[in-house]
Amino acid sequence: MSFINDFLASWREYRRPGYYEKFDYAWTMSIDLDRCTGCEACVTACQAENNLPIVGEDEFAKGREMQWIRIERYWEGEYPNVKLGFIPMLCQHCDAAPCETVCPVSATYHNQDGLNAQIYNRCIGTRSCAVYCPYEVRYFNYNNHHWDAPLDEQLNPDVSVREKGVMEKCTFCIQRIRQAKDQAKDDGRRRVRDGEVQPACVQTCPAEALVFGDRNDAESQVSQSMNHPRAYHVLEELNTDPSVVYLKKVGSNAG
Amino acid sequence: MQAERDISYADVNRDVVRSLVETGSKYYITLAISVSVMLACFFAPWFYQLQYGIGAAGMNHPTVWGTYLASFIFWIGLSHSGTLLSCVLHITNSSWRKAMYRSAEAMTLFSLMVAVTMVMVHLGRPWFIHWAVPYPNQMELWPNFRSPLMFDVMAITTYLTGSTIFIYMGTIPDFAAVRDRTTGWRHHMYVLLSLGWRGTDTEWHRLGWAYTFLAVLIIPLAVSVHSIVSWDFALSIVPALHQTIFAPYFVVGAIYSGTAGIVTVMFVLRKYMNFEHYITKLHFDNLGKLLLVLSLIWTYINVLEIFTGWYSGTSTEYEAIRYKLFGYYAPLYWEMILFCAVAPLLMISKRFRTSFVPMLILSIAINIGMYTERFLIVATSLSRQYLPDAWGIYVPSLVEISIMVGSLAMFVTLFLIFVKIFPSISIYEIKETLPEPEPKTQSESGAPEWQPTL
Amino acid sequence: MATNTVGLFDAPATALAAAGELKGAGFDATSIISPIPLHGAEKVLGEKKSAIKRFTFFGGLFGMLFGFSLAAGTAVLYLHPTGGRPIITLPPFLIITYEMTILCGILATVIGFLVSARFPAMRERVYVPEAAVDKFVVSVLCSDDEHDRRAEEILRSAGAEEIRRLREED
Amino acid sequence: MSSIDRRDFLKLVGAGGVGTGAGFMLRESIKHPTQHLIPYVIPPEEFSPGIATWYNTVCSMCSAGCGISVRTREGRAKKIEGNPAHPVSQGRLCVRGQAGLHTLYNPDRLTGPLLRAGEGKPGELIPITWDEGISQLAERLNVLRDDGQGNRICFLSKGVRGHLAELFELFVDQLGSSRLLHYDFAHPQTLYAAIDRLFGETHLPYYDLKNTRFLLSFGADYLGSWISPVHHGLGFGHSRQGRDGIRGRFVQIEPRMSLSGAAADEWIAANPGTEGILALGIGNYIVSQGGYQGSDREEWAASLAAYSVESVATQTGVPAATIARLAETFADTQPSLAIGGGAAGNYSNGVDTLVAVNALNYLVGNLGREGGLVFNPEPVVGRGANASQATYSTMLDLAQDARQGEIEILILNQTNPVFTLPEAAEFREALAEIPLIVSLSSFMDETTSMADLILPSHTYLESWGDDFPEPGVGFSVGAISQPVVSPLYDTRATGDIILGLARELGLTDALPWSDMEEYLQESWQGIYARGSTEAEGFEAFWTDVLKAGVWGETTRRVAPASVNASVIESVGVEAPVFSGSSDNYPFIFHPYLSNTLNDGRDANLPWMQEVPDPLTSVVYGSWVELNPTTASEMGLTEGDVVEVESPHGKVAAPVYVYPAIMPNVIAMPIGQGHDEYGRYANGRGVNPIQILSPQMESETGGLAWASTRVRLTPTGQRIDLVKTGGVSRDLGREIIQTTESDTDGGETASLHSIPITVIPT
Repeated sequence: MSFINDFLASWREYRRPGYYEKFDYAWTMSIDLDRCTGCEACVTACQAENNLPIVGEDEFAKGREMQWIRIERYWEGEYPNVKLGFIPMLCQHCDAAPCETVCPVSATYHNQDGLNAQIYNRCIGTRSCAVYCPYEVRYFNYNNHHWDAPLDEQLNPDVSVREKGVMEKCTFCIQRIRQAKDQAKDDGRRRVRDGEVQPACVQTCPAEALVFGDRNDAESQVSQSMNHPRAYHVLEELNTDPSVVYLKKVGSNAG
Repeated sequence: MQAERDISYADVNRDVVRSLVETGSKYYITLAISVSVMLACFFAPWFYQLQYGIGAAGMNHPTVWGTYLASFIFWIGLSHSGTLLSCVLHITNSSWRKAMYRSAEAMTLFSLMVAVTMVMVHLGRPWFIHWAVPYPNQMELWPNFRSPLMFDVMAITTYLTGSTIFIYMGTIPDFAAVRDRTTGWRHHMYVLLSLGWRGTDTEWHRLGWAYTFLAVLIIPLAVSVHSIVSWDFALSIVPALHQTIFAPYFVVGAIYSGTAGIVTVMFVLRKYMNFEHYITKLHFDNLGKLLLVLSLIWTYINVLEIFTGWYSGTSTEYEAIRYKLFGYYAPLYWEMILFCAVAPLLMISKRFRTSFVPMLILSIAINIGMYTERFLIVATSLSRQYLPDAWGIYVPSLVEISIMVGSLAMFVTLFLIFVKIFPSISIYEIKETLPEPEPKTQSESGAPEWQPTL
Repeated sequence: MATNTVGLFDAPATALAAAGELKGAGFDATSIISPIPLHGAEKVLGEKKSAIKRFTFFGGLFGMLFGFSLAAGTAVLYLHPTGGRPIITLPPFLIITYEMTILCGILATVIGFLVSARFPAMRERVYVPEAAVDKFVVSVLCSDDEHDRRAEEILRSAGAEEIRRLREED
Repeated sequence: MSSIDRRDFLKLVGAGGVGTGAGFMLRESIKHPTQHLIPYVIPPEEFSPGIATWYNTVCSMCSAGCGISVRTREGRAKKIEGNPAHPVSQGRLCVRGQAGLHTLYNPDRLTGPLLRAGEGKPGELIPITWDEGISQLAERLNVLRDDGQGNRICFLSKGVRGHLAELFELFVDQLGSSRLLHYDFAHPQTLYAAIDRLFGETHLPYYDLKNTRFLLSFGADYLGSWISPVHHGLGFGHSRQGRDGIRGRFVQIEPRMSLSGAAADEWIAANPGTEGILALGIGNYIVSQGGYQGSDREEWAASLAAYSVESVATQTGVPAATIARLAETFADTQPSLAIGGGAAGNYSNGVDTLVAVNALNYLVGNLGREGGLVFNPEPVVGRGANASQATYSTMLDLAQDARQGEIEILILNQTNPVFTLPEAAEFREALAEIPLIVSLSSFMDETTSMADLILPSHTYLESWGDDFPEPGVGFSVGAISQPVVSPLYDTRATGDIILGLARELGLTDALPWSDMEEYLQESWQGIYARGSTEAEGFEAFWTDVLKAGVWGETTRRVAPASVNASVIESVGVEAPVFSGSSDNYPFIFHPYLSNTLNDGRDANLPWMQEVPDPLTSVVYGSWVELNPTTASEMGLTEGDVVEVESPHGKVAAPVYVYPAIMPNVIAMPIGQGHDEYGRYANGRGVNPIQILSPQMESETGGLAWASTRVRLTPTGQRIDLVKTGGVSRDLGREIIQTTESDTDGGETASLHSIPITVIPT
């Protein structure tokens, strides 16, 4: 009867929701809205790091900007008691990501780093993931993009250049994560140290509003952020279980 | 029953074979036009789009789905009354089905084909569409069976297979009948298609059983297909799409638009293929009643949608409904209500139901309305999601509109080819509705007016 | 060498009657070729049993198992966790199962139909083209001339307007 | 073997039965786009392919002087990041700093020396060699120099610091000219003047945002464009949430909400030009009721008597209660800090305003302490950034001299006065009178397009240099700028051009260095000699500085604690003077420096064109910001094109209805409106500087760019603004959540926060 036992054991294993406990890392970003100044440095840093194309005015006017991280702005109140809040919006790397389940070709899935990974080569461009994403942080290549020479010299060789018909999105700078993991391995360490890896947006943020790390590590900065009383998730009611945690703005936004 | 008294079995054969063999210049002109429109409006812009990217269409960041997907749902929906209606009526033994089911099923088939083409058009990289098919390969590619789009792939494949088999199986005796009256390449084609059908009691018995089993299998399949298409939307968490009512809503809408489509096709067949004797007021009357009921159900679900949106009390649902009713696309919404909820009420009158031209106009209006419905489902919901700062507006580009028109031409082309290959009304089932021949004396029986070619 | 004697009738009623008589006279290999399915045929020629339903049933059953193992089995082989769902995710996989059940059911039904009705026909068989129009034909297999004659007699007396002798390829 | 290879096979398939569509699909599915990622065929030794090399250098995208680290791969710069060791940027970088790569790799760069052919101005520019260029220019310079007419040579540069500025001074001095001018539109000269008057300091102090608990900012967009945005951002973040139990509060006073206003806890709109009056009102309250105990209380009371809270409230439009509250908080929350700049320093009363603002720091004892205003040490090199800065009136004088034929040669270095001076200055016309204009610009721009000889400079990522941030961070900081890539084109470093000219002119006695690197090495001997290093020997020191990317001395200066009585007496702010009558021109025009385009110099960088404006999300264009009330009164909605007309010109741009601007103010971003600045900048938007009135700040003679009045005329046209933002209201969706207190985390429960149980699947 060991066959049945084996079957039941693996059945239980594969029927377990989440399935992520075994993963080594759970990369997480925390964004302190009380620090964010809305300066957009993260946007350009991301463009520089990840070979995001310049779409041009016409394409931009059609609403086809390619910015994996964007600053959303929400006004509250009317003049003179008016306040403006900024919120950086990027792929939330949800543990219960709606985008992952909908892809018919498994081009997006949850990888061993707990990231919501997008395999460009595999994408056939149904764009359903973008529909399913409530944060609207998936960007589609509506055409092939062109870099006026020599702007193409700037392209990061560690990141691919995506072709038309492919969906793309924030990767938490997976190339940097990989590099940090390699480094950790070379140094004979089992784990990447907190703060050792920073995505481009986190790295550049002048107000240090963005913090990146591993929430499996209880000592890490992001773990502390997640347990902070100000921590919340955007659109928490959707139960997407995001890996981006926001820290509330302090003070009434309505000023 | 509904056919005129003086139609004999031989008349049926003659009329149907005539419709296949005798081809007027009008037909060729129509075919030429529809083929040219298909090439110019569908394939040319599509090749342009393949070269340029999906950017040739008007889709953008919040609204990543557009008319292509709306067309896809529309065509899938149109496919829903043919085979489904035919099966239901077959099982319930409604004899009025018999004059129209063949072309209705053909409609299913072709609209499914056009729908599949729309998927190709919709995809960013259609040249990799085979990656959505589960076949073993070295690339470690495997489709994701958790995806509603994979459900689509499976369901549409099944539906297309099932519908093709169903229409084919029901036509085997007719192929045999036509086989005997044709010559040349047509004859050879029908010899192959008829599989050697003779019409023995055993064959009829087997066909009867197989046909009924197929009908029984296809009814739940057809219902599942459009439910699954609705889940492409309803399984997302987009406000106004994430609704439990969506599956029945889509199924009803599909049957609704499909039935209206049948009315259109019936009118055309009746008028241009000279089937006045077979397709009669009775069909229009019955289809009219069906349409009326469907329109009422459809309206009811639409009202429910507004009600739940309002009653939900959440900003997202409320905004989605408000935007649909009064936002940028509001004129389209009210056009849809006019065409699909108000105008069909005319069919309360029997006089209206039995007048051919008004029914044609209404059926076309309903399908325009139903196309609008699909467009609105995509456009209004996607452009008004959770994060207001990411809202946008979607306007179809010329390429999209052209492909929409071209897909209609593709459907017409397929249908035109169909009516010259398939007996577009069922010979043997029409005969079943005729009074049984009385025995005659031997002397009255004449020699057949044509020579068998077997 | 066996031949078939066929009689052409104008009306289904007379054809059925003729078939009944032949059957009564011991002609077991009697069949009716008709332009429409004749609902009285079974009464005359005896109940027919069809294996199609078994094909459909087992086809469906196979489809169900195949569908589920296709979805669940390969999900275990290609471990791609998505959306926080378990690797074996029942609701979607049941939909796949459902579709595969129907698909295999349909295909099996077709195969059942082809097998049980012996399609496609690879050789010429007894056929009367008029039967596709408006004639109702009773065909009977006769092993020798004696049988032929008797069959012809019965058919004529039942009102056949024409009698033909046809040979079937082996 | 078969002679059909794969390509032929595909051709056959494509041409054969498969047909166009399938052939196309096949082509798409097999093609492998290649990128030329490895530019070196034989790489230099220090590169190993696949391994990134980082170089520390200095950012030159604005005048903040952040230290940066540039990541290079295979000899190409890939990414700029802040240098963590540099105290100004501390590893961080702003949006413009990131875009430095687009300066380097800009497709519109000038690729080699150009000479205008033929007689007359609209001649064609033809490529020449560097030798020709240098010798021709040297010849012309030599003639004037020998004649003792050196003063007919003018050297006009963008603001530069460090040894390059020294080099310019030496060179211009050697030519016998006194016309060395630096011109930047946004140079805070009024702040220099105010600090000078108030504290007798010729250099800007360091405002310690990091440790302050309460910041009152009068018009200074410290997070966007004012002085050192990255460093201020760091301070802002730390002050807000970097300390346990202490959260800094920020108040912004300005007529139109800037980036800093949006980030602040409170945004207060005071009537334009009355910021200084408001500051004095606060000062009055502190002195009279806030318990100011200084020995000079009497003097202050006398000087501020005219600024009672009530009268200030009337003048500024800020309620008296608010003024009192601000004053109390400012005095009670220690350390607090008051800063002023931006538009507040560029009305007719700019210097007075900034004196008033900075005086507040004195009144609550913020001078020289952590979280307050810290005085910087003397510049390590040269006379500081303000020394050669041209004011508007200086530029007018230059234009006047040019018109009178007193300028024969104008050498331009990376500055674009034609764009950044109002039309009223008629600078373009004046330039046309100059016989020889030489531009050292890396890019064609509006001013360079008038040049007769173009000797294009390297970008900052290709050249040697150094920078000493001013204001520093309370102590002396310097950094060496080193080339991170080999030059892309036939260009030369600015310093090398100067040294080349000097050689050609025979000035090797005064300027003996062969190139900039050598000059720097020699000059940095002096810094080494200051002894603030542990390095053994200069070579080690030099290498250390290059590696670390920064050098610094952490000793701080002891601050002067008092303000002269005569200065106290002089404190006072006149009502601002606006150009144009309020009847004809009902709106006050508020141009502001764009967060991304600076004063327009970054408009040719595609990233900067495409990054949304933080506050409006608009890209690729200009817009006119209107208060919603004003807009609805005028029947205008977003996208309606209006003509903005001042007494000195008009521009047309679409309306953006902006919720946080005073009803009588209209605002426009500076930066767009180029017509000779490359493919990314040309023909986009309009330049609001054009229509500014030549109103000058009364003390410095700087352009009072915030004191123009305008009127609006709808044109009836509409343009859809290109922007990312949809509806920037959250409609009760609680996307940005707030909490009243930093610690309890309590928030009101809402419908959205009710957890929904996930049904297991």
